[in-house]
Amino acid sequence: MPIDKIVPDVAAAVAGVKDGDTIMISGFGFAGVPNDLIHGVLDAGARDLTIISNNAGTGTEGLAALIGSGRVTRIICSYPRSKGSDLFDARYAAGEIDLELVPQGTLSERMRAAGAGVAGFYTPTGVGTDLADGKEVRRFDGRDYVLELPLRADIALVQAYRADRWGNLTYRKAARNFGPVMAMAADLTVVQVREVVPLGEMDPETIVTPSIFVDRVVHIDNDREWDI
Amino acid sequence: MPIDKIVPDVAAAVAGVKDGDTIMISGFGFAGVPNDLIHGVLDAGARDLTIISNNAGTGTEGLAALIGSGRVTRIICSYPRSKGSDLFDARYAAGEIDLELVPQGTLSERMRAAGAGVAGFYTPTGVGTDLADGKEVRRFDGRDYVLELPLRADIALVQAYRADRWGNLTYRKAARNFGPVMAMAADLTVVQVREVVPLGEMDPETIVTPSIFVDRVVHIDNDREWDI
Amino acid sequence: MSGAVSTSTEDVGFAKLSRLQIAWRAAEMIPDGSFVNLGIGIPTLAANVMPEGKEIVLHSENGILGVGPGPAEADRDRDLINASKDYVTLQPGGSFFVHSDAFAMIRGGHLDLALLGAFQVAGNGDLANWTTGDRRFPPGVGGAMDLAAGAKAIWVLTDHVTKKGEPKIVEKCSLPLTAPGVVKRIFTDLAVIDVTGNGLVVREMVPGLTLERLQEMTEPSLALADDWKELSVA
Amino acid sequence: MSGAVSTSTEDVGFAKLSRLQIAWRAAEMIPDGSFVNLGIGIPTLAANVMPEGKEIVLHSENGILGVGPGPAEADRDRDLINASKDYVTLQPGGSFFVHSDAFAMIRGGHLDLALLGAFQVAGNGDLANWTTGDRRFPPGVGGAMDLAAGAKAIWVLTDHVTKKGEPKIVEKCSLPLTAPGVVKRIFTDLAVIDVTGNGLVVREMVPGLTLERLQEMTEPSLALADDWKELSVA
Repeated sequence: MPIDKIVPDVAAAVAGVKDGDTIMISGFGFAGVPNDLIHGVLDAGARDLTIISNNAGTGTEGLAALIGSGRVTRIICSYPRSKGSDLFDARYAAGEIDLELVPQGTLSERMRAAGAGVAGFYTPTGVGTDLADGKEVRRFDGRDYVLELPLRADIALVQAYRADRWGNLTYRKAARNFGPVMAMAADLTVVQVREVVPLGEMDPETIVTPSIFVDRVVHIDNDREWDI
Repeated sequence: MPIDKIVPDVAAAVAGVKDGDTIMISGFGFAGVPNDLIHGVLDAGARDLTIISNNAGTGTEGLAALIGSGRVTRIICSYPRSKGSDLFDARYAAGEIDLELVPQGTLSERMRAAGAGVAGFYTPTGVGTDLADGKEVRRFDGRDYVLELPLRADIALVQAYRADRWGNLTYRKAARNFGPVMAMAADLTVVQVREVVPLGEMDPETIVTPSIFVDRVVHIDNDREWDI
Repeated sequence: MSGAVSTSTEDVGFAKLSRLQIAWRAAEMIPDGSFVNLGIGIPTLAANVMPEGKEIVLHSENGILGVGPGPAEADRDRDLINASKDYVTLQPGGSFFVHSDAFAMIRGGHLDLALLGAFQVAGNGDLANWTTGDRRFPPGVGGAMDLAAGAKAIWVLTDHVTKKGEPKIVEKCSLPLTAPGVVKRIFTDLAVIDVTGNGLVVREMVPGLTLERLQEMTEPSLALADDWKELSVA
Repeated sequence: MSGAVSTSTEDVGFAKLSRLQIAWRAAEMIPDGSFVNLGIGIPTLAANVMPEGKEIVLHSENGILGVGPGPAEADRDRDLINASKDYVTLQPGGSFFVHSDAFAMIRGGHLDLALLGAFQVAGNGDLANWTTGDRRFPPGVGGAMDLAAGAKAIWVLTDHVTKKGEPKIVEKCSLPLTAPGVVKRIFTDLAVIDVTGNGLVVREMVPGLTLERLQEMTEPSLALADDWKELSVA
């Protein structure tokens, strides 16, 4: 039977998301955020979610809407507060959301470790700072490093540019950002793309996320600008 | 001044290689081996070399010739013995070359760690085997992992397909193999390519090794089949 | 699938499978849609006998997904070889990637299955396939330990006994291990055997072979599955 | 480089640099051919005032090498922004890559230089630039700690004193650290100061400023370089 990871709509793409899930959400600033999939999760009604994303949402839609809904109890990110992150800021001030702040390079490397079967790694980032508090510090070749652990998710929501039915992906410009490492690090990787092409049309040299990392693909041709 | 990493010939490409150097050599089997650069090192006369490469050379040219010359005292690789690896086999049988055998995934991950500033990582590969002897084993989430350390080189010799004057690289098919991680892991990364194109002609989405990892590029248009 | 069936000079009443037939038997059992790595030796042959009607994506640890069968001689490309250093082709949908990503796929548990060769397999699933321990020759491990540690399931494809007639399925591996307790199923030239928590269970045997005769060539105790079948080569 | 020079209401006899002028001064000193990351705040402005005649490759931690200046409004692309979330362009020779590779470049010591903002810098090079410690607001670290730990050299671009007139160059940071002992050079609206093994050394001061007056606004002792110069804005 032909492998076909293309699903008909957003509801089918996020089917199975459940209370208590940990969800990775791609994007950096407003580039590469899978807003349609995020609203699919919102519509699916799951609660008590842990979100892993670089930012914590801005404006009134996308990640900000999910956080504003009160369904997110915990967020793991590097830079939650930005211009327009009012919905997150309010939840945070009210003590309604837990924040695990992770240096951005450690955040992406912990995802890669999870995807690559690495159980822990030593990084120089954060040594001697509050963000290394309580973590193992170890000296290699005269320099101190912090032990960091892999970061997994139940579901990764990723925005990419182009896909085929096997789930091969390319991205567009700086919208690539966290997509490829999140796709590796989740039990279920769900991708929204602007174009679906026939199998064999993507140049095998230029595929960024190979098919093996992807579970579902949904085609979103709507090009609206979100309030994020 | 324009950045220009293109050098005129092989001698200029390997200039500075010296006795006692550790040299990474890209390639898997006969695909992606920088034979011209290897012969450049041979011609430069450096001795007491440590080679890091997946294989140990076959036939009479390329890596086999370098090993056969007696200038290599140590090799770090995953699979030294193949059909035609007679020159290595003889040195090994005579006790004239040290062998550090590393599982292939650990070999490439140790290179990536060196390139990515990671001082160590825990892998499940090799646990309970002779290749984990003497290494730290640690349990995470009920499973044992081995601590592996980064692998650096003084020089990486890499074969790629196309480059520009900044040193951006693309590869061709399975000749990509170790090139991109070796390029990250050496103090001096030297690349032989089949094509040099003007800056801006490479599609920024499809560059595999970004310019920052490359130091010198030499154009080799000769297409001869080596005895490897 | 057609192919010559080799006959044993010692045994009468049954015929051993050829190497290609072992590969074919394993390939037939790969679930549709799987992502699979084929190790060096007999497993590599499976690429040429993949079951029709299924879409199975073959992974090669030198940086390929979507490996296709070997090309005609005129279509060989020196930049397109598999982990056994054989010329291959690329299927539509295939991709190339760096070695470290190839092993992220392996170690990270993304491969559904790896088919590996073996020097010895123990009744508890221990695998020895990287060194014969002969110190005259340099050992080579390649990707064997990564595959054994990382793929979701490991199937072994091997002759049932060594050229000297000694069992390769043993109580305890005498050769250095590749990984402990990883093998789930064994395909030999005589049988298909599952490694279970209750020991080895024979699922299939070649026509004419008896459990008693198979047991003589196998160190650990074998049980016969209730629904065992003849290993028939179509 | 032209630009309005802001004048202080408190001080007479010298004029402070604007934020763009601070960025310009630092940019002028970047060695030709360098690979450089520009942090949030004043450093980001440097992309628009890179020195002519030099080829400097700008890195952005969201996965870009070869960042160019901001585009005309009509040419904005929502998929092409820098780490400060400003619209940018891509230079010929630029490339895009995954976040984890962007930080491999940083942590792995491949960047020649990072220009960062600061809340405080100590005389020993300690840097505090990620949290003001105000618990009413969530902290944000972004890539600051990775850059501070990984780039070959760290230059800080900052106002010399806070809005309240308190020194930002201090004996010991009272705010949580980003990294200890990493800052090599400080560009302020008043001076260019090197962090050396023998303490802070003033290389340049704005015209009319004296070491005594600068010292009043700086906690650690300042020495004047033998070859110090006026910080002249061309």
